[in-house]
Amino acid sequence: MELTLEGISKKVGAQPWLYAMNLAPKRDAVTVLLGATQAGKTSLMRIMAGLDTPTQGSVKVDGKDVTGMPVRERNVAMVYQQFINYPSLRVADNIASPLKLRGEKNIDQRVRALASRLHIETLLDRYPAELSGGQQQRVALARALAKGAPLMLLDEPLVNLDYKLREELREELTQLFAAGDSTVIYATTEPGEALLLGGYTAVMDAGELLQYGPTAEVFHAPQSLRVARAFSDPPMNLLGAAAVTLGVQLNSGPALAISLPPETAKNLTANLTVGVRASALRLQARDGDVALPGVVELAEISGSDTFVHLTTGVGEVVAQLTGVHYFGLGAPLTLHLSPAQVYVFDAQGALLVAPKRPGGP
Amino acid sequence: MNDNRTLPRTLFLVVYIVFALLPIYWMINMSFKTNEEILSSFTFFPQHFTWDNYKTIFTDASWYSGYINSLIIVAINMTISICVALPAAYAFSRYSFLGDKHLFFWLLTNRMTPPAVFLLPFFQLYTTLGLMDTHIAVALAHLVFNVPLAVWILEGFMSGVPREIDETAYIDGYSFPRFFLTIFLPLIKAGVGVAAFFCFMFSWVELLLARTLTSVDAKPIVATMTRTVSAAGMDWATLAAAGVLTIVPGAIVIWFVRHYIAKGFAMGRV
Amino acid sequence: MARIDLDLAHSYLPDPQQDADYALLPLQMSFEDGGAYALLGPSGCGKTTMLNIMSGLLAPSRGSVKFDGEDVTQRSPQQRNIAQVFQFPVIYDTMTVADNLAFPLRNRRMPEAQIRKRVGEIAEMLELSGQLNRRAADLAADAKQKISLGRGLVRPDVSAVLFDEPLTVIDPHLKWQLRRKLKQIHHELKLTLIYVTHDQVEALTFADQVMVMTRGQAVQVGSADALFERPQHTFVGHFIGSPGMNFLPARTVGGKLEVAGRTLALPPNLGLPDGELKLGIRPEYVALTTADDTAALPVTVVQALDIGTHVLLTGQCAGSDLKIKARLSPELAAPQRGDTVWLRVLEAHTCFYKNEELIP
Amino acid sequence: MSTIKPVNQKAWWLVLPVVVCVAFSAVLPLMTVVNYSLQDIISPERRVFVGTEWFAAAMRDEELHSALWRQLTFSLAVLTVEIPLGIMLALSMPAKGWKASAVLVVVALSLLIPWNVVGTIWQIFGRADIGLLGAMLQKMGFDYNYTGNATHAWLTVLVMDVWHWTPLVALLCYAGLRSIPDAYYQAARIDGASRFAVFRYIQLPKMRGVLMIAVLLRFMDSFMIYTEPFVLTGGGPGNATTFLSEYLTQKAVGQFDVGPAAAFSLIYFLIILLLCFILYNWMQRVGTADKEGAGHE
Repeated sequence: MELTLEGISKKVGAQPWLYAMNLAPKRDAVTVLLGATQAGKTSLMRIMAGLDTPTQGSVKVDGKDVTGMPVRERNVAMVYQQFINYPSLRVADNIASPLKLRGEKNIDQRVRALASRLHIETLLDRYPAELSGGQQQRVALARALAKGAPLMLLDEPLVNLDYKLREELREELTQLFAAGDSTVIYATTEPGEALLLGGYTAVMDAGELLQYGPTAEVFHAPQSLRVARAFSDPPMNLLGAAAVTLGVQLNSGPALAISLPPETAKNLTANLTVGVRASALRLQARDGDVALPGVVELAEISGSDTFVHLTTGVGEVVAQLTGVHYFGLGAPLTLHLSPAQVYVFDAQGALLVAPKRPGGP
Repeated sequence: MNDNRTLPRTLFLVVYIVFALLPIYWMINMSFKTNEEILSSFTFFPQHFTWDNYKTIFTDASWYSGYINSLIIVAINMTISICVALPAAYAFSRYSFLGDKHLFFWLLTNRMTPPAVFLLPFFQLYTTLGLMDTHIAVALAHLVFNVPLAVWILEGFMSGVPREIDETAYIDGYSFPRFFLTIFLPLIKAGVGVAAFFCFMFSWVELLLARTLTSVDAKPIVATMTRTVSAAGMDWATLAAAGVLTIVPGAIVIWFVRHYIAKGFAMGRV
Repeated sequence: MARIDLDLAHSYLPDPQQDADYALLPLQMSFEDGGAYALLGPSGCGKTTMLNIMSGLLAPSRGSVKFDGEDVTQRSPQQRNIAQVFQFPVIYDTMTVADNLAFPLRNRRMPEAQIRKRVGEIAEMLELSGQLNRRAADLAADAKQKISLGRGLVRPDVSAVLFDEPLTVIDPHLKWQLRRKLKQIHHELKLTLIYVTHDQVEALTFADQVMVMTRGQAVQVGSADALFERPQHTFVGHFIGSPGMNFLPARTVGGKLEVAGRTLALPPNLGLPDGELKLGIRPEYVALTTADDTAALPVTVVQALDIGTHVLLTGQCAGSDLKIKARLSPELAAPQRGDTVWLRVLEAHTCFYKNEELIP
Repeated sequence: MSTIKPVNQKAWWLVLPVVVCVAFSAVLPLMTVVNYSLQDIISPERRVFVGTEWFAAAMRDEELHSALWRQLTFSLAVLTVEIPLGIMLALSMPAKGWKASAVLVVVALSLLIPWNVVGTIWQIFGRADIGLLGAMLQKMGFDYNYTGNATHAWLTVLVMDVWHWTPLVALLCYAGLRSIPDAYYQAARIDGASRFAVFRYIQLPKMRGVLMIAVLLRFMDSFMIYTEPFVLTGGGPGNATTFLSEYLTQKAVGQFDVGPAAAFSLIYFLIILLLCFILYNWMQRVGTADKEGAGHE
């Protein structure tokens, strides 16, 4: 289904919750709404669902304006971050309820098929309150999928689950989305989740839609500092810098050889911001690398990665190292950085230089 | 582990329970005695145990019709109160609309107004309408305090149900009435129970309006009980039996809502 | 401070019959004096039960708790002299921040001058000095939780400080700073700290020794790299790391390994017994290789996802429905969906499991 | 976020039945009261507009003044006894198990007895000839007689009210106590807090909201007390237990002084309205404070 938002904005009282925006999520694909809490993701999603009406602008489905249409008459499905099921109905009746309302056939069979796809076939006779959080959310997902709606909205559906459960369910979800033919909108606060879901990403911040595009593209080439900040975890290291003949000079730090766009390169007084992703900082030096000596504040270990917080001459930085590494608090450590892997933003926060990536544009 | 500290509390609780039950026990005790025994000897247990007082009540129309009248009044009142309060409570718990806060406050003031204030106008109003001494008159009069109460209690229970459930239902395609009856009502049935219970209770116990608006045909038991002086003096035994019988329905109902009673009181602020 | 020895089991049922009836299966465990420990596991694994048994809020249905060799099983938290910090901030609403911090000390009748000094130190450490005279109820959730932490740490003579998921209410971007504080405090105060969490980062970052639990059972106790490199139990392999370890059912026959219909050459002197087992390899160690590699499997690419820092490849082993994940460097050209690639699964980090336990 | 209620003016349709109902049974009568309070009704055909005269008369009424004083003294006495007693009762009630249910039902029982039966129970219980209480006191040497002695009558009404309504305070406090998360008690045990410290620093602050409600409710309800003293003492002996509602009823129904009674009703109503306003604002404040403070959900 083709969903188009044209000039959507939302005010509550005098306070703007959403600033005017246009968005046409890619048809029959997953679009992730990425942004911190209060970024406006839920407000936007409620407008898409028809639960709220926008203050201005229109919502179109397959070219038809549906802005004022009550939610009952739209064909959408929604999953919330709280585990929302009908507490007085058994799991099977919960999943069946949208089908029953449309008087469809083979309900039993379809409920069973869906339940087994979400691994809850043994729970069909129970009530939602008797299930664990993960199981409850599976029931909610099954009910949403039962409808087979061409537009499926998920508002941080995994946020209230343990991380391992989240991982499992997320993977199942990506498979379900890949198999289906609905337009899926998925809100999350976690950049990592957006990347794992793939598809398309719309980055939101403080009620504004900042950038929309294929997820990997938005990640690798954020148009602005705000997008870069919103779409990085651990946070992108942002270092103050100035343009010099060679490239950029980090404030109270080394210079990096980067070819800046000609207009910037001419203006040698320009205030720039250099963005370095945590994963771009390495322990081993390679040719052409710049060294950043510092002192370890903390090494956070996730198993697969170690996140080192470091105080250096250019400020606090975070590095992401693969595997388990131990560093004592206060231990000296030098990290290395390739100038080819940094982002440069101008004083207004617009992207000037992004790292080249293999296979990328 | 801290037996030495819980002991005084248990003791206090026991003393209070004795204080709470003793007067009630005394009335029950008396209801099984004869008037002669009540007036002549002073005993903790009936010496001449008798059901006569209850028999009197169940056979004498002037007594038992009082109960029937009370039940009719309460039933009408309860039904109307719950039926009008349900949609209103839903509106208050789910939407904001022009003047909602003022309206809620105004409803509340009616709960808090002394029935004595309404005594005179009710008398006039129902006389004019020709409704004096009918069940409906008392039932309607009791709406003054029961409707706000029911709205208040139900609103409290409804606010405990996440609004996302309503939205999910609308998204699934439920119409409002169907959603309300098949999904929402079962979720707040405890609230409906508690609200009905309090409507029952307050209508059942109210004396002033009930006595003023009725004379014979619709006279409820509470009013009947205020006139028990016969030629032979006070008929204490029958009065006690009548009193015991008024407690019974409340005691039965309270058992069913015992899990919610504390919550109901906290929420209903009755 | 004390060394804590546990030798116990716990069930919330009066008459437990089978393993599933136990919240904690019989276990023995020692916590060294001055160590930093974490209990890690999914919700319902028994970690909070264990914490409450240590603190004395709960008595084990069987066995004993010893502090420095002395049996304290029947003693109250006060008598054990233990401090505990809960998941949600517990503060005394009507008191100031300073009074909150001083509360455990006043209850133990410490001289007022000493209390003031101690409260000052702790407030300094937790960066609460500026708010000491404010009413605790007026502060934000993370400041409140810092007060709870402070009340746990304020007593200088505690046997141990127990934390029950203390960072749940803290904003994600503030978490690492509090983790650092806790680590620093451990360094400075040399207290025995025991930390319960379901978050691997929290556990591995905080503790020297992590105890991984599932279904009332402690499956491994070890350092972060031991848990990552040599998981003693398949659950550990699955739970630690994202994504978790790949497990492939395999069979050894006379020094050869059969996996997914292929026979791989095993390195000599591994000493694996013949029979059914599971091969475990972390996605981080799975490498792209060529068809002539005798330690590799052919795999059809189901998905190759650019996750920014890496390419996450999900493949299906040829001729079976086994899935395998690999975390590949972003600098290599990523395979495309539908390609067939060779993935090396036998190398130094490969582990083998029989009945879910590591074959040493 | 969706925590703010959506604006929907159609919701008025849902409230309409209530408005109609209450308007019929409250607004209409109230208008009548206002109407009466401004007129002298000599006969159904002859009415004279008297302005604020009835109000002025009510304000000057000596009997009304003494009824008001009696009322205030009584209400304050009720609070002084019932609030501490209710707190103590709530603290000593068991928290769970069948005992909790049983105690809850026993404690709540007196609230559910028709008010006139409450009067009857105490009428029977207190009489020196046939009542347990009266007879006991007589035996112990007190010349107790609530029908003859004004002080005794007043005290009996007070004890009856305590018996009748302390459970309300207790139940409110009990609900407040049950909403305190276990972690608070555990933390207190770990901090080595004494029983009193737990009460002073955890239970009392957490009960603040419900206690405030209990105080205002008990004050207002005792301000409207009618049925129980009416049955027990009929307002006597003399005027010792004639409280405001009783006085008003005597005037309106007994003497049929419609005008003064109406004026008095309105004054009474305004006093209640003021109290009600304070209560409502209080609860709104406590409600929002509780929500902010909870943070657990």
